[in-house]
Amino acid sequence: MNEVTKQQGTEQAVDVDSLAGEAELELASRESFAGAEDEGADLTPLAVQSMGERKAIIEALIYVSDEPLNAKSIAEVLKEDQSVIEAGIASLVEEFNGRNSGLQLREVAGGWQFATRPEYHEHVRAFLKWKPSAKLSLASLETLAVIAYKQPITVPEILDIRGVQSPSSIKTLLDKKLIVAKGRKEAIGRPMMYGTSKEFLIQFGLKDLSELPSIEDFEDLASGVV
Amino acid sequence: MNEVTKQQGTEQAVDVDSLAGEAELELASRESFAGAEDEGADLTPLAVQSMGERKAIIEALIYVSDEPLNAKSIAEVLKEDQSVIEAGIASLVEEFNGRNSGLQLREVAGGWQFATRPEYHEHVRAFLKWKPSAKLSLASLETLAVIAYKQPITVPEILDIRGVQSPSSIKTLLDKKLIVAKGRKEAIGRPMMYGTSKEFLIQFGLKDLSELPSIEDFEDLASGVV
Amino acid sequence: MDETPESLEPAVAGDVNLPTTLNVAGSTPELVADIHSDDLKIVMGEFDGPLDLLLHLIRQEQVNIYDIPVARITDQYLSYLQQMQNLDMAVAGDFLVMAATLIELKTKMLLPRDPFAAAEDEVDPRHELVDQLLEYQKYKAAAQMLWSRATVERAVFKRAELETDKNNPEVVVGVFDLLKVFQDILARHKDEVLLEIEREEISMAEMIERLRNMVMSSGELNLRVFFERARSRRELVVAFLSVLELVRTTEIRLFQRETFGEILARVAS
Repeated sequence: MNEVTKQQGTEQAVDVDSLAGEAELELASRESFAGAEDEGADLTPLAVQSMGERKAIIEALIYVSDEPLNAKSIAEVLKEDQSVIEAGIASLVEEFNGRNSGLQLREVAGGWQFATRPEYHEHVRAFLKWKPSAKLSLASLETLAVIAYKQPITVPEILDIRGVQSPSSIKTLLDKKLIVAKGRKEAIGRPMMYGTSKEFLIQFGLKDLSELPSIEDFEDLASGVV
Repeated sequence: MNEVTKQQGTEQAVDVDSLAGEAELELASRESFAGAEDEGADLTPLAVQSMGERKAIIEALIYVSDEPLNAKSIAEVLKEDQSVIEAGIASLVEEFNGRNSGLQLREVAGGWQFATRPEYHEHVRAFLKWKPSAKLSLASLETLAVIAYKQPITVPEILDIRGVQSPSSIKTLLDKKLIVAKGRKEAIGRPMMYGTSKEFLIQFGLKDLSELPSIEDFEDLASGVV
Repeated sequence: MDETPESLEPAVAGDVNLPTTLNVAGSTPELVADIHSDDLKIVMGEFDGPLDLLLHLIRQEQVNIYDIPVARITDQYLSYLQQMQNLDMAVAGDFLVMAATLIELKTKMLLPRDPFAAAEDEVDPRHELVDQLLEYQKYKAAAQMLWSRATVERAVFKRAELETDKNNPEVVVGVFDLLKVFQDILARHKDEVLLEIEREEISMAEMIERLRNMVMSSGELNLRVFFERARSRRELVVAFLSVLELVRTTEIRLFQRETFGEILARVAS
């Protein structure tokens, strides 16, 4: 595997100089192009040299587009005839069909987009279902934060602090084994108390709870005095 | 697309056995897998029949994954040997390189992902009217470099190397999720230690930290210039 | 804050011609108009710290990093700080610490060498600083490498968001996110302004004023008493520099009543 990837590395090393001209210190965030605004200047791309290149560019554009992309739009960007682009797309479609790819290029709502082939939907479905997620929704994260800093704590107490009911979050966190029941509180109704688990420590890379950042740690960073 | 999204409730009664129905769902949109929450479904995928099919499935899974996907995860989902999956990935990489595609399959942050080839960045940028949004100052980059090479490292230790307090850089890097807290150092004041994140690898296109050039390599360079 | 806040940076960064190859030396200071006043200010944000400034001076003077002419570089460095005085002193905190180090180094270099010590036993007083500079240089170069990488990475685009991603409105979190979220909740819940304890930073100008007043009011000031009022290392450095400043402008003069006795300051007549 390493052999294969190495050649990628060198391939990518080519272009720094040409890129640097436009660049400030800017890091591409993965989603940052989604809502991008026009910069206006020097966005005129190089002229397309060959049919092979044209196909490659069409492929790239369809891939990054968040909506099905029609030949007309591509033709506008590349400043080429729509018929030329259409020929390129047709050739690409054929290519993807011919190679028995897991992806297909298909026409939807008047535009072209990549999609997985229906033959493999069960595997894709199984994957999406299986996909381990260390991620949390904001609601669960909030609940977890309250529990982490205020443990042991009961559900009504969490409600007090968050101002929102958290039953489904509690369930999610229990399912993910990030929190555990810590006995019952000696109060009316003897409500269950919750605290963070060992799994919580592992997932957040903490040796113990004393390693949680404190308000002071944060304020020092925020105020610039460390 | 909205039709499909609507289905993404907690539970839905899709008849899994009705392949026709499924296929329709697939065709409705490439995003249709999001709706796959049906609890009753038999999620054991069909056994993979051939190397060609395996490659196609790998391709599909890498495409739908929102993060770089590693061979181990694919192997787990397909219940196959990791080495077999790795061979499939290597073959796919070769295929994409061989056909002069606009896309490449590349390894980043320990996983595989499709991305456009850098050669076509001007066209892609022109199409997306893309303007990078996230910026890092030179000070933050310097702080990031120190953290990348010296992790886990505390704020005072960064001060020692940079000769300047870096709290606002640390905060910026935390906000951008390029660094994460890595526990506390067993020293006076138990200062927080920091290290780079997976997001760091992704944004800088690194397979893993070992891909960073050795810091000693910069020694000659550095002393050569001054 | 001892560092230019990120939000102020674009004004600076926009004008920097970032090197495309690994270029280790520091950047050039720049005069910019402050929109809030008529003054022209030197943007120190371009120097990522005192080491960066030192490297810049060393390169500018074209001297050997292993054999820094300390007196010359120190003078340059101090004149730089002079120009910075109109700036917020808090920005210059770490720069002042370096100033003190340089002055100390300059003094040591002036001391006669021990004639009995073997040449190889003598440690060059600059040794530590040179090591620090060389170490720093490596990371400065590494930062440029990261910048190049990020630039290349900008040429590579990932697919747009799929519905499958959007339907997972989830966040990857670290412990600081946990803390931040917790703080947000507390703020939301209590809607209570946290009492902020301001950490007072005394500026160079204020320190000079303090020194002037103390000398004037008593006619004669024991410097030890003056230095003991400093509540932090930084304040001590500022105090030290303010003494140097008033001596330089011949506003005060220093004297001792006896050898190794207390150092006293008096208004220069």
